[in-house]
Amino acid sequence: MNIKILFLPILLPFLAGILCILGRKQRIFTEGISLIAAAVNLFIAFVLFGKNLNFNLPWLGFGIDVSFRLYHFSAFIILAAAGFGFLVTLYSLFFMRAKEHLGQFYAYLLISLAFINGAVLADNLVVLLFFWEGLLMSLFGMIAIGNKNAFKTATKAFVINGVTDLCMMIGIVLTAHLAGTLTISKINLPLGLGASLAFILLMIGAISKAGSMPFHSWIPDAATDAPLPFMALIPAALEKLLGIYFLARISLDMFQLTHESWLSVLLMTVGVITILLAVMMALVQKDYKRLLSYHAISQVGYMILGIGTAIPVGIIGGLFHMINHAMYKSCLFLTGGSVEKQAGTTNLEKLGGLGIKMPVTLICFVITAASISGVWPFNGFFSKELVYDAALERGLLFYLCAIAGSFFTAASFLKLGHAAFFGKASSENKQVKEAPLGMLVPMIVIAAGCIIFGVFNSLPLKHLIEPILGAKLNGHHFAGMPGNIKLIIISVIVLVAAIVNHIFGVLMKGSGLKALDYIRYAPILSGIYNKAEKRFFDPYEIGLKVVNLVSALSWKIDRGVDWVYEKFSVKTVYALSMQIRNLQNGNYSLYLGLSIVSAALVFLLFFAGL
Amino acid sequence: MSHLLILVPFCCVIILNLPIRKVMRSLAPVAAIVLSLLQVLMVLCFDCHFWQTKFGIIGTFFKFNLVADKLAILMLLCIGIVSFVTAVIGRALIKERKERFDFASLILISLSALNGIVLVRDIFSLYVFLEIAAVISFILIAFKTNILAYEGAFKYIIFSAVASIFLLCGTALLLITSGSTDFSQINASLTAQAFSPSIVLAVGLFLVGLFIKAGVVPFHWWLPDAYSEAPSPVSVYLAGIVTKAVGVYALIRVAVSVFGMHKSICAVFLLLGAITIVAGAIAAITQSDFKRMLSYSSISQVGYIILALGSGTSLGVAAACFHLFNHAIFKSLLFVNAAAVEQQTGTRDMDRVCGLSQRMPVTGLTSVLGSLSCAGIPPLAGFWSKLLIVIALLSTGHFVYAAVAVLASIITLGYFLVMQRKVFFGKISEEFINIKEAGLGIVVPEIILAAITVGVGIFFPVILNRFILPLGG
Amino acid sequence: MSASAVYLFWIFGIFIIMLFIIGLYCILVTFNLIRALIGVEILIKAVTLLIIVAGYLSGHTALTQSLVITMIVIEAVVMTIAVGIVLGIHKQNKSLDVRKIRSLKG
Amino acid sequence: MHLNYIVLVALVLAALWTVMTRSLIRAAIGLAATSAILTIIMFRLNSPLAAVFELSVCAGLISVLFVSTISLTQPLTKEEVLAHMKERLGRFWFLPFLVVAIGLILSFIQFKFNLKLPAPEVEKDVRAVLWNLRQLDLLGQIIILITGVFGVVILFRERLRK
Repeated sequence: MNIKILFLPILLPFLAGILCILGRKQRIFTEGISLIAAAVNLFIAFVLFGKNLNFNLPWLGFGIDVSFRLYHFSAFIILAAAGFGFLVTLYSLFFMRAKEHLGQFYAYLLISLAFINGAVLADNLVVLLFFWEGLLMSLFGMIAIGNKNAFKTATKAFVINGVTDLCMMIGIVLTAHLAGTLTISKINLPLGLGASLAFILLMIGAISKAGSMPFHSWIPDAATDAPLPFMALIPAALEKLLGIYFLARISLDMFQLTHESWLSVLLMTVGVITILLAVMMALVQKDYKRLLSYHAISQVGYMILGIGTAIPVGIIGGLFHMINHAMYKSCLFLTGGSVEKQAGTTNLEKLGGLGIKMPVTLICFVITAASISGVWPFNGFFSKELVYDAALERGLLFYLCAIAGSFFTAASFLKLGHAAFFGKASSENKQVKEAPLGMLVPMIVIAAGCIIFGVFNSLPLKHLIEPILGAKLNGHHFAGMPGNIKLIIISVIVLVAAIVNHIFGVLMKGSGLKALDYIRYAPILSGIYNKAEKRFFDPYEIGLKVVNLVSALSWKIDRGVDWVYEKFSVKTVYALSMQIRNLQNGNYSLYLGLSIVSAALVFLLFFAGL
Repeated sequence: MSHLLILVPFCCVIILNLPIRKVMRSLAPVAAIVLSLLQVLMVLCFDCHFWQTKFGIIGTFFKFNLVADKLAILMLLCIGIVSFVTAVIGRALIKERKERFDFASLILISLSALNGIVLVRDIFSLYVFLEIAAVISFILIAFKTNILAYEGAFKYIIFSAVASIFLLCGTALLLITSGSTDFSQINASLTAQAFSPSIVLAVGLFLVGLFIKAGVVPFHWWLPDAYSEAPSPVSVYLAGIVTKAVGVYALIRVAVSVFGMHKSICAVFLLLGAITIVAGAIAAITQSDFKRMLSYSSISQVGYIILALGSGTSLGVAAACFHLFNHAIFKSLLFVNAAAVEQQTGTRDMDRVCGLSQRMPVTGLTSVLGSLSCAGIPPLAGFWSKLLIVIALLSTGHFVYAAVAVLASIITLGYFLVMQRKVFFGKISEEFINIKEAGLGIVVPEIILAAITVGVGIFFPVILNRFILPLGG
Repeated sequence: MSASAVYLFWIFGIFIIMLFIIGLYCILVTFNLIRALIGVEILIKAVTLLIIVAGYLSGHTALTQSLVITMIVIEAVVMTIAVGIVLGIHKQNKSLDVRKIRSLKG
Repeated sequence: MHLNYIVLVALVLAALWTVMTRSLIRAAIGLAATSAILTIIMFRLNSPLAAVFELSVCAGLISVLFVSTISLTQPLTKEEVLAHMKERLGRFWFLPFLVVAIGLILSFIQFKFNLKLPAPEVEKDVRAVLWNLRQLDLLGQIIILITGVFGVVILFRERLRK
C-alpha cells in the first residue's frame, strides 16, 4: 500500500473543513460535505486498522521530521474517533438544523477530526505539538460559536489549555534534551530527576487534554454555553481518547513508569481526587448537561487511576474504560441533546415525565446510565472492575475512593433519570414528541455498542486493548467475568446502597430531583458547595484574581516606572543636553582648548594602555 | 585601473574651464551627474574586467600606488551615490548659472579628491587628498557668502589646520620610526617592533588628527556649525560623504591597514565611540534647528562606527563599514529632506513648521524611513548594521559598550520622533498652508535613497555574505 | 641610529615643542582673526622643521624635501582660502574681532 | 652644531615676537622673519631645495598675502592700538616665561626614539623622488591649486562685482 495514505485521514477532513468555511452558505452543501467527509474518514480508518506503517520525511532539521507511525494503538484511536465523528455528524444534521454558524461548526468539527488523526499518527514530538495546538484552535472556535457567554467560556478553555500546553512544550524540550531525539517511538527514558520533571510536564498536558482536575473548569461552562454535539464529540469522546492515548504513550513507551515510582502514586492520587471531587459536584447539579459534564470529568479519574497503577490489569482497565466512557458519555450527551431539542430546556426543575413521550431516548439513557454506574452486564461494569482490581492491589485507600465515586455516580444518575424521565410531567412538556430518526440512530448505535462491549467483552479486550500492551501481559487475559468475586459483591452492594439511598432521599424530600439535597445541605459540605458554586475553587478564577492583583500592583509599579521614563529620564536627558549645548558657546578658542585637553587625555590613555 | 577614478573627474574640470565657456557652463552640472553615476555603475560591476586592466600609456606614465580592495570599493560606491544626489539637488536648488557651474566643478574636483582618499596607500598622499577635500569643504561651506556660513567655515578651517598639523607630526614621527610613508611598510615595521613610547606618540598624533576630522566627540566642535550653516546641497555632501571619507574612512583604513588593531587603540576607540554616541544623541534631542539636529545625529552615528571598530575583530570592521555605508545613505536622505523643507518653507526652525507631511507627502514618508533606519528599526538597513555592531561588541565581551549602543539607539529614536512630530505630523499651520511638494530634482533623490535604505534592509541576508562579511578581510 | 643623533633629535624636539606652544597659545588667546591665522602659520613652521629634522636624521632628505614642498603648496592654498573667508567676515562684520563670530551656539 | 642652536633660539624668538607684537603688520613681517630663519636651518640640514621653496612661498607669498589682507581690512588706528595694547599684554605677558620654562623642563627629560636607518639604495635626488615616487602628491598639488583658483573666484566674486 502506498505510504502516502497516512496523509489522507489528516488532509481529507481538514480540506473538507476548509471547504465548509469557504463554501457557499447553503445548508445542504455544508452538511453534505461534512457527512461525506466523516463517512470517508470512517472508511479510511477501517482500511487503516490493523496495519503497521511508518513514514518519515526530514523537514526542519534539528531532528524535527514529519514522521507518522500507524500501529495498533493509533489505528484503534483513529477508528474510534472516526466512528464518533461520523455519528455525531449524523446527529448534528438534525440537531443543528436551525442554529447559526452552521458552516463554522462543521468546519471546526472536521478540522478537529483531522488534527486528532494527525496528533495520534504523529511520531515526532514537535509534529504532535503542532496538531495538539491546532486542536486548541478548533476547540476555541467551536465553543465560541455557542450562545452569548460562549466567547468568555472559550477564552477560559483557551487559557487553561494554553497554559497546560505551555507546560507540555517545556516538557517536550526537556524530553528531547534528555533523550537526544524527538521521535516518540525511539524515546525510552528511565525516570531520573530530569525525566520525572519532563514526565510531569507532559502528563499535565495529557491529563489537561483529557479534562482531569484541576484543569477541568472550562468543561461545565462549555456544557451550558457551547453547542451540544460539541460536548458529545470533543470533551466526551475525542479529547478523552487523545489525552488518555498520550498519557498511555508517555507512561508505557516514552518513560519507564513502574509501580514502584512515586509518579505512579501521583497519577493515582490525581485520578482519585478527580473522581471524588467531580462526582460530588455532579451530585448537586440541576442541569442535565452540566451534570453530565461533571461526570465526564469524574470518569477521567478512573482512567488516570487505571493507567497510574502501572500494572497490566490497571492499564487494560483504564484504556478499556476510555473507550467505554467515550461511548456511554457521548450517548448520554446525545440523549441530553434530544431532550433539549424536544423539550426546549435542560433545566431539571422544568423537566419531568419525558419517559413516556420519548421511549427510545429513555431506553438509550437507561442503558448508558447503567453502564456508567457499572451495572452488569454493560461495558462500564467490566472496565471499572478491572480498575478496582488494580487499585486494590496498589492500596486500599485508592480502592475505597474509587468505589465511593461509583456510589455517587449511581446516585446522581438515579436522580437524573428520575427527575428527567419519570415523575410528573410539567405543564410545558405536554406536547413533547420523540426525537427524529436521524438523532435516534446514533444513540441507538452507541447504546447497542455499550451492550455488545459489555456482554461480549472479550471482543474489544482481545482485539483492541490487549494488543496495545502486547508482551507485557505475559499471556494474561482479562476477558470474561472478573476473577475476584469479592469485588463484584462489594460493587453490587454499593449499587444497591445507591438505590436505597435514592429511595430514602425521595421519601424524605418528595421528589427525584431533590433526592440528594441532604448531601448538598449537609453541615460542612454545604459551605464547600456554596463556595464551589461561586467558582471559588476554579483555578482559572483564582488565576484571574491573582492576575488582577498582580496587574493592580504592576499598575502602581508601572506608574512609578513611567514617571522614571517620562519625567525623570526625559528631564535628565534634557538637562544634560542643555549642558552640552552650553558648552558649545560659539567660542572656538574654548573648543580648541577642550580639544587639546582631550587629546592629552587620549595620549594618557594610550600610554596607560601600553 | 583605478587611476581613472582620480584622473577623469579632474580632467573633466580642466576641459570644462576651456575658453568656450558658454557651452561649458551648461554642461558642468550634467557632467557631474554623469560622472558620479558612471562611478556607481563601475563600482557595481566591481569584479569586471575594467579593474584588472592596465591601460598602456596611462599605466606607464602615471605610477600611482592605488589599491582598490573591498572596503575601498564600498566607499567608492557611497561616494558615487552621494555625489550623484548632491549634483542633482544642487542643480535643482542653485539658480544662478555661474554659481551652478562653480558648484558642479567643485563637486567634480571633490569626486577626484575623495576617490584619492579612498584609494591611496601612502600616509602623506592620504594627507594631501584630505587637505584637498578639506579645502573644497571650506569653499563649499562659504558658498553662499553670508556671515554665519563664514563663521562655520572659519571654525572648520582652524580645526582642520590643527588636525592637519597633528597628522603631519604623526607622519614625520612614523617616517623616523619606520623609514617610510607607505602603508604596508609602516605596518610591517610596526608589527616587527614593540609599541615604544615614540610609536605611541606617532600613532596617537595621527589618530587625534583623524578624530578631529571625523568629528568624534571631544573634537567635534566645528561640525554642527559647519554642517548647519552650509547651503543645503553642501550639507548633504558634507554629512553624507565628505567628513565620512575624510575622517571616518581614513580612521578605519589607518586602523586596519597601517596600525593594526592594537589593544590600546581599540580601547581608545571604544571609549571615544561610546562618548560620541551618547553625547551626540543627547545634544540632538533639544535642538530646534533641523539641520543642526541632524548634525548632532551624524556625530552620534559616527560614534557607532568608531565603537564597532573598537571591537577589533573582522566582524567589527565589517559592521563599521556597513554602518558607514548605511549612514551615508540615510543621513544624506535626511539632509535632502531638510533641504526640501528649507526650500519650500524658507525656515529650518522645527518649532515654526508643522504638519508638512500633508503638503509634502514624499518628503514626509522618506524622512520617516530615514529616521527609522537611523534609529535602527527593523527591517531597514540601519537596524542590521547596528545589530552587527552589537554582535561584534558582545562577541568580544564588551557588554557595557553594547548596552550603551542599544540604549543610545532609544535616544536616537526619541529625537527623531520629536523631529517627526514637530515637522511632519500634526496639523499644518496657517503660515504654510499653501506650500507644495519640492520639485523633481529633490523628490527623485529622496526616493532613490529611501529605496536603497529599504532595499538593503530587506535583502540584507543576500548582502551580508556577499558584500559585508568580506569587508572584515 | 647613534646616541648622538637621538640626542640631537631631542634638542630639535624641544624647540619644535616650544614653537608649538607659541602657535597654539596664539590661536587660543588672540582676539584677532588674522593673528589666529598667523598662529596656524607658526604651527606649520614647527611641523616643517619636524619633517626636515626627521629627514635629516633618518637620511631620507630627498623624500622629506618633496614632502615639504607639497606641504608648503597645500598650506599656501589653505591660507589663501582662509584669508578669503576672513576678508568676507570683515566685510560683513566690519571687524576682525573673534568675539563677534560667536553667534553659532548650542 | 652650535650654530644650529643659535639659529633655533633665534627662530623661537622670532616666533615669540610675531605673536606678541602689537601691530598686525609687524606680526606679518615677524612671520616672514621666522620663515627666513627656518630656511637657514633647512639649508644646514641638507634640504636646500625645500629651503628655497620655503623662502619663496612662505616668506614671500604668504607674507604678501597677509600684508595685503591687513591693508584691505583697514587696521586699527594708533590710538586704538594703544588702547588695546595694555589688555593684550595682560593676556600675553607670561607666554615667554611659559616657553622658556617648558624648554627647560623638556631639556631635563631624555625621550628615547627608536630611529630607523634608511636602506642603502634609498633615492637621494629630490627631483627623482618628486617626479618618480611622489607623482600622486604632484597630482594633488595641481588639484589643490585648481581648487584654490575656484575658491578665490567664489569667495571674491561679490567683491569683484562691486
